[in-house]
Amino acid sequence: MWAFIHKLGSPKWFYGISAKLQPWFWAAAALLLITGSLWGLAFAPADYQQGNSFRIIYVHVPAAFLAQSIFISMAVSGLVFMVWKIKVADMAAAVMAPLGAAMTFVALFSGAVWGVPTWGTWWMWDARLTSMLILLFLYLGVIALRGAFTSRDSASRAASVLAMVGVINIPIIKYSVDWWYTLHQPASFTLTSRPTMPTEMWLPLVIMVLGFYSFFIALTLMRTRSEILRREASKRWVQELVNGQMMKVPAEETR
Amino acid sequence: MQETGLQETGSHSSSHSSSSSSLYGADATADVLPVPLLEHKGGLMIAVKATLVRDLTLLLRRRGEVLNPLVFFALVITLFPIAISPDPELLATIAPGLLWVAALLAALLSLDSLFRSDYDDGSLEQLLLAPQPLAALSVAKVAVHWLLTGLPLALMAPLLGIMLALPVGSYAVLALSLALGTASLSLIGAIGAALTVGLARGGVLLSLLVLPLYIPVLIFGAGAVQAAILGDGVSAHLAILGALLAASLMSAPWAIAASLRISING
Amino acid sequence: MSLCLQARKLSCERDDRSLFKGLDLDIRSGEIVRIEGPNGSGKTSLLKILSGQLSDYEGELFWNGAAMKSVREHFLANLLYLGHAPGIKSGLSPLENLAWYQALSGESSEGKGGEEQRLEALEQVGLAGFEDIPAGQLSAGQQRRVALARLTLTPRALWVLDEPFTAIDRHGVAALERQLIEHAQAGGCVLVTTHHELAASTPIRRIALG
Amino acid sequence: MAFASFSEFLAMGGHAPYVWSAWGVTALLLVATVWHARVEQRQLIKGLKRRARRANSLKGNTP
Repeated sequence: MWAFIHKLGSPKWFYGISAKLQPWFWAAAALLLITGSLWGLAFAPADYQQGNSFRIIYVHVPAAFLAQSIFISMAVSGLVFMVWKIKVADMAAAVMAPLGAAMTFVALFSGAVWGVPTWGTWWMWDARLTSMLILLFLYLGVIALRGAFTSRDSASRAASVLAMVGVINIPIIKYSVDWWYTLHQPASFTLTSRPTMPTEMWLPLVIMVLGFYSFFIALTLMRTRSEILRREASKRWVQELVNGQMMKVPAEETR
Repeated sequence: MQETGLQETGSHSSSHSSSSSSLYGADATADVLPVPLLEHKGGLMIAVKATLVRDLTLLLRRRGEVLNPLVFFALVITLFPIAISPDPELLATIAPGLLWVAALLAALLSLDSLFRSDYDDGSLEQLLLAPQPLAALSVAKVAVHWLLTGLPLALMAPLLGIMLALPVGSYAVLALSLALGTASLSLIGAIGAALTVGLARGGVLLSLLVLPLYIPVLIFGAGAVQAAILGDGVSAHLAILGALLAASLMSAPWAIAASLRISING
Repeated sequence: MSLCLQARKLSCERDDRSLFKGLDLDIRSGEIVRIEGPNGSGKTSLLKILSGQLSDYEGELFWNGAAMKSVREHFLANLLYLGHAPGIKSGLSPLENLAWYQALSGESSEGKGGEEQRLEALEQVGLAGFEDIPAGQLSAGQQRRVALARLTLTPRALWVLDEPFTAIDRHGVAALERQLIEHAQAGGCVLVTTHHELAASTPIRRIALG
Repeated sequence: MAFASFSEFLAMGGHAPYVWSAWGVTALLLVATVWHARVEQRQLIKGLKRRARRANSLKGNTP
């Protein structure tokens, strides 16, 4: 167990294994996203109430899911980094944060755009949108805190603690925002909650969600590899790797 | 094994004394030290009390700093009727929210200095090296912050409520919800203050980190006052505020301690 | 052997810059150990690691033969650390400052006994007559002396002193040097960094960094 | 197929601006993150190679 954890923690080992895993996730992401998009945009039936604007659900919901999942993965990585001092976990957490913020932005933007045909306004203090907005601020806080330290070791620890504090608070925030919303807007109609969704509507949604997750994993692997190279540039194995590559034709680094 | 920084290491003394006395007991008879090795005596309450007294004394000697958040609170509340409308009916509807938001910002204002001077003059290092759980000592510091910021704000709020034409009958709830809520705010905010204490310009960053985490307290605090105005039961709101306080009391001290350790290493 | 602090294979890396590597240290009763090295060689970091503030290290620390983590509280109860900053609150008087330090280790600072001890400690560092003046009005050297009063006020076996001679006049330096030697002779031990040249007669062990 | 013709597909039953802008921004952001990650990786490797070449020429054994 211990040996495994520490092996997992070795940047060199991670660099090797991620190279093997990465293509599969990119392929899965491309396949799922293309299938899901075609299906959701062209083949899924229009909603009887919202018409074709309903198709925004296929980007809004996956982005919202992913935004929350990334924050949780960031906190878990932070915990792993703090408890076992596994640096790769912190590198992954560092590269996840901007993608998470981007996903939160996508969820917010698509929600706002969706609001125009549905509510007739760009912004409604809808429970989901409000929670997303708060999540965006949490992301910005983590990114800003990491950037504010001059010592990278301290930055990593501080960002880890903040991510963990944030993740404990997310359910509390979500619950209180939901509660606040129902208190102020009783019986109003939310974007995505509907009693029954026919299979040909939710199946593409599932495919899109899976596609977004694959994309997230693939991108995180790729950027973590870059981050490993950046932080371990002075380590022997990186220099050997670079030297080995220069011997060959200046072939491009595989992704 | 190294410390992880997240865990508060020093568990309490009594568990140690038995194991360590067997370690050193034999030596003590062999050569008696003029400088004896001390067993950790505990005395956590003494240390906590001394820290409370110290911080209270320090702040009370600089009364201006204690008054600033209160003046800020009153000023912000004065701005709203000027900016919106002096119409009492309109003000009454938005008063709970205004009072809560202004009090929250006022409490945030003094948060940056919570650990700052200790960090600058080196007493924070000494606090970390005290043979006492850091979490408990930091709670003492947070308690002083609440006593001199949150509590006065809560006591002052009814006065400003009158100025905003807050309906009668909600004043007690306003003060109570603020007193309960600002305690949670101080605890949560202290995490942010501990994380940013090592940074030269941590003030703005601190509000960015802390304000999103304040939202649940704000919702239930302002909700309590609103419920009191509408004549609904307020016990649910106050119970939730109490639950939030209990939750932050249990978890925030550890986060504060871990953050302080990180900042001191910066 | 009544007191020993050991480090095994101690390495410290800060932001990928290796400060020291594979350091083995044994600090025992009756020793004055001086950590030497140029600026930025990690003296302060080493002191912070050895005093249990910095967890950013690889290797192991032992306190009297037991792993540091398991006896941390006992270790801290016997440690007196003075850092770059004196740790003196400018808003409090020297007496009040010292009272907090006394209480921090769990000793009751109240009552006549505590007060007398504090007065005595202040007198020893030459601050008689300054007991009740806010520390902010004292000079940098006098504030240092308030911090140094802790050496007599709260007796601890292990002293970790980071540049203790800063801002102190010649007379004070000699007194402090004498105090360090007496402490070592009494079976305590002192770990110190300083740019100040200690008197040649001082029995010290040097550890060079960098 | 939910649409009779391609132009109907583009029109999205009158909701074209909303559907296409939401999807467009999402696609744009996904593509941009991938592009950014690639650029980052390439520049990093270029920098590492430059560094290695400098180190090698210092040692006097240019590959």
